[in-house]
Amino acid sequence: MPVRITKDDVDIAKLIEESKKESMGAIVVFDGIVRNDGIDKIELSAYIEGATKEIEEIVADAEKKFNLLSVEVIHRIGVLDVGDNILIIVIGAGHRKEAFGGCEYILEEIKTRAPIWKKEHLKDGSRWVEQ
Amino acid sequence: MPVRITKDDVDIAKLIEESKKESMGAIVVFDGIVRNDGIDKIELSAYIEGATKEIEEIVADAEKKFNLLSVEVIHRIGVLDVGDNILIIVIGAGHRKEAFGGCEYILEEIKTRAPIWKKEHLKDGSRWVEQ
Amino acid sequence: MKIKIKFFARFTEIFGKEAIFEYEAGETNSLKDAVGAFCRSYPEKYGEVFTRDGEFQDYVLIMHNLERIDRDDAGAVKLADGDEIAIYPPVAGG
Amino acid sequence: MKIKIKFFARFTEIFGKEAIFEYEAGETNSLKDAVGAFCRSYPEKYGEVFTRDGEFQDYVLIMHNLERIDRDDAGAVKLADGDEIAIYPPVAGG
Repeated sequence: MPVRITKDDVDIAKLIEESKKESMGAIVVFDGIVRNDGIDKIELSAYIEGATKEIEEIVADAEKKFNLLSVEVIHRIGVLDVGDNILIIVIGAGHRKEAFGGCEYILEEIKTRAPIWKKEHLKDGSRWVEQ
Repeated sequence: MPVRITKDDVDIAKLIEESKKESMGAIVVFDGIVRNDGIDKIELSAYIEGATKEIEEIVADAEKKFNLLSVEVIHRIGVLDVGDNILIIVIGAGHRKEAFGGCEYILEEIKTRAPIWKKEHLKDGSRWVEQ
Repeated sequence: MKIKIKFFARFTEIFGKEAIFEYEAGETNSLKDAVGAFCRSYPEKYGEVFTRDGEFQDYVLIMHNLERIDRDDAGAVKLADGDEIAIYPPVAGG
Repeated sequence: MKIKIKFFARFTEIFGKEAIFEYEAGETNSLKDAVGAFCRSYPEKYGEVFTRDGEFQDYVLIMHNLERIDRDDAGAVKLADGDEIAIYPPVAGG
């Protein structure tokens, strides 16, 4: 399944190995992680059906635009600690430019379009992140 | 050790986990793999000391230029099969733009500067790759 | 007419996670009309989603049956029984 | 004077992997002179690395004690006993 919104973490090495095809020369992985900006934990919530559909549309666009051979997107939800994976994108393509281009495109589109939100839990309360 | 030229494969998931720092928000991985362009096997050779030094200089430049928090570069040598990893770059940074920028910079510089060569083994002979 | 309205992120804290909204469909029966009628039952919070003139606030995002709807088109989107509408603030995933 | 000259990739197939080259240092004793003198002992293959005018071919890459040397500077680089020189064709890593 190329798009998953899930509480569970994933095995990136396994995603890479399973992505491989004979015509592939480049794999690019983006792993967005919880950065310590003075936060205690971060809580991610999503409109799961809506976000899945938006991301599937983004992926379909990217596959055509960048001639991608494989795409996996895993967006996590739930309460996460500093250092935990939030978003993992694994792109396989014939050549490096396509793989980088596709990965950055999917990432930027997810950030602006997918109905997913972050709430930062601080020592003294919490706040919604609005980008 | 941030730069390694080696016959051995590496555990990408372990490299990612070991790279993580509290101030890190993005990790980008490039994994260059042997593509089946009608080849049987590919043989990589290197001027190991020369290539290590060149790549270390490239990494030092990139760390400054893109404000990188961690860099691992593993370039494999020896005889490799289709689908095998050739070059693995793992970059950690505060933000995604820095991580992508640093990863692409290091990759392009390695391709033009590091004394490493490929020889393609075909069904009926072999040929040096000259880019 | 029965529709489902889902709210997300900070809107959940105001309007709840989701509501089944049952109403008498008027002549226009647009998405904007229906969500407006629902939000008017929270008079103190109506302004979070709508302007005084009854337009969606310019930071509000809308999905109708999993399709993104432009705010400016919300008055033209006709609803059918059982439709699902999602109303949410700017996203922050990734 | 004793220097080590290393060859890589297809140059290895011509000149071997590495050679200890012992010679009488002349007045200039430049990197270009030394590598030129060594390669001249392979008259049929000299042209792989040098032009007829004794300049490095424009695809040849050079390292001197692990430092990259510009072809055009190779006549100005002085050698010392024990120096290591690497001569190689265009790279193709990554």
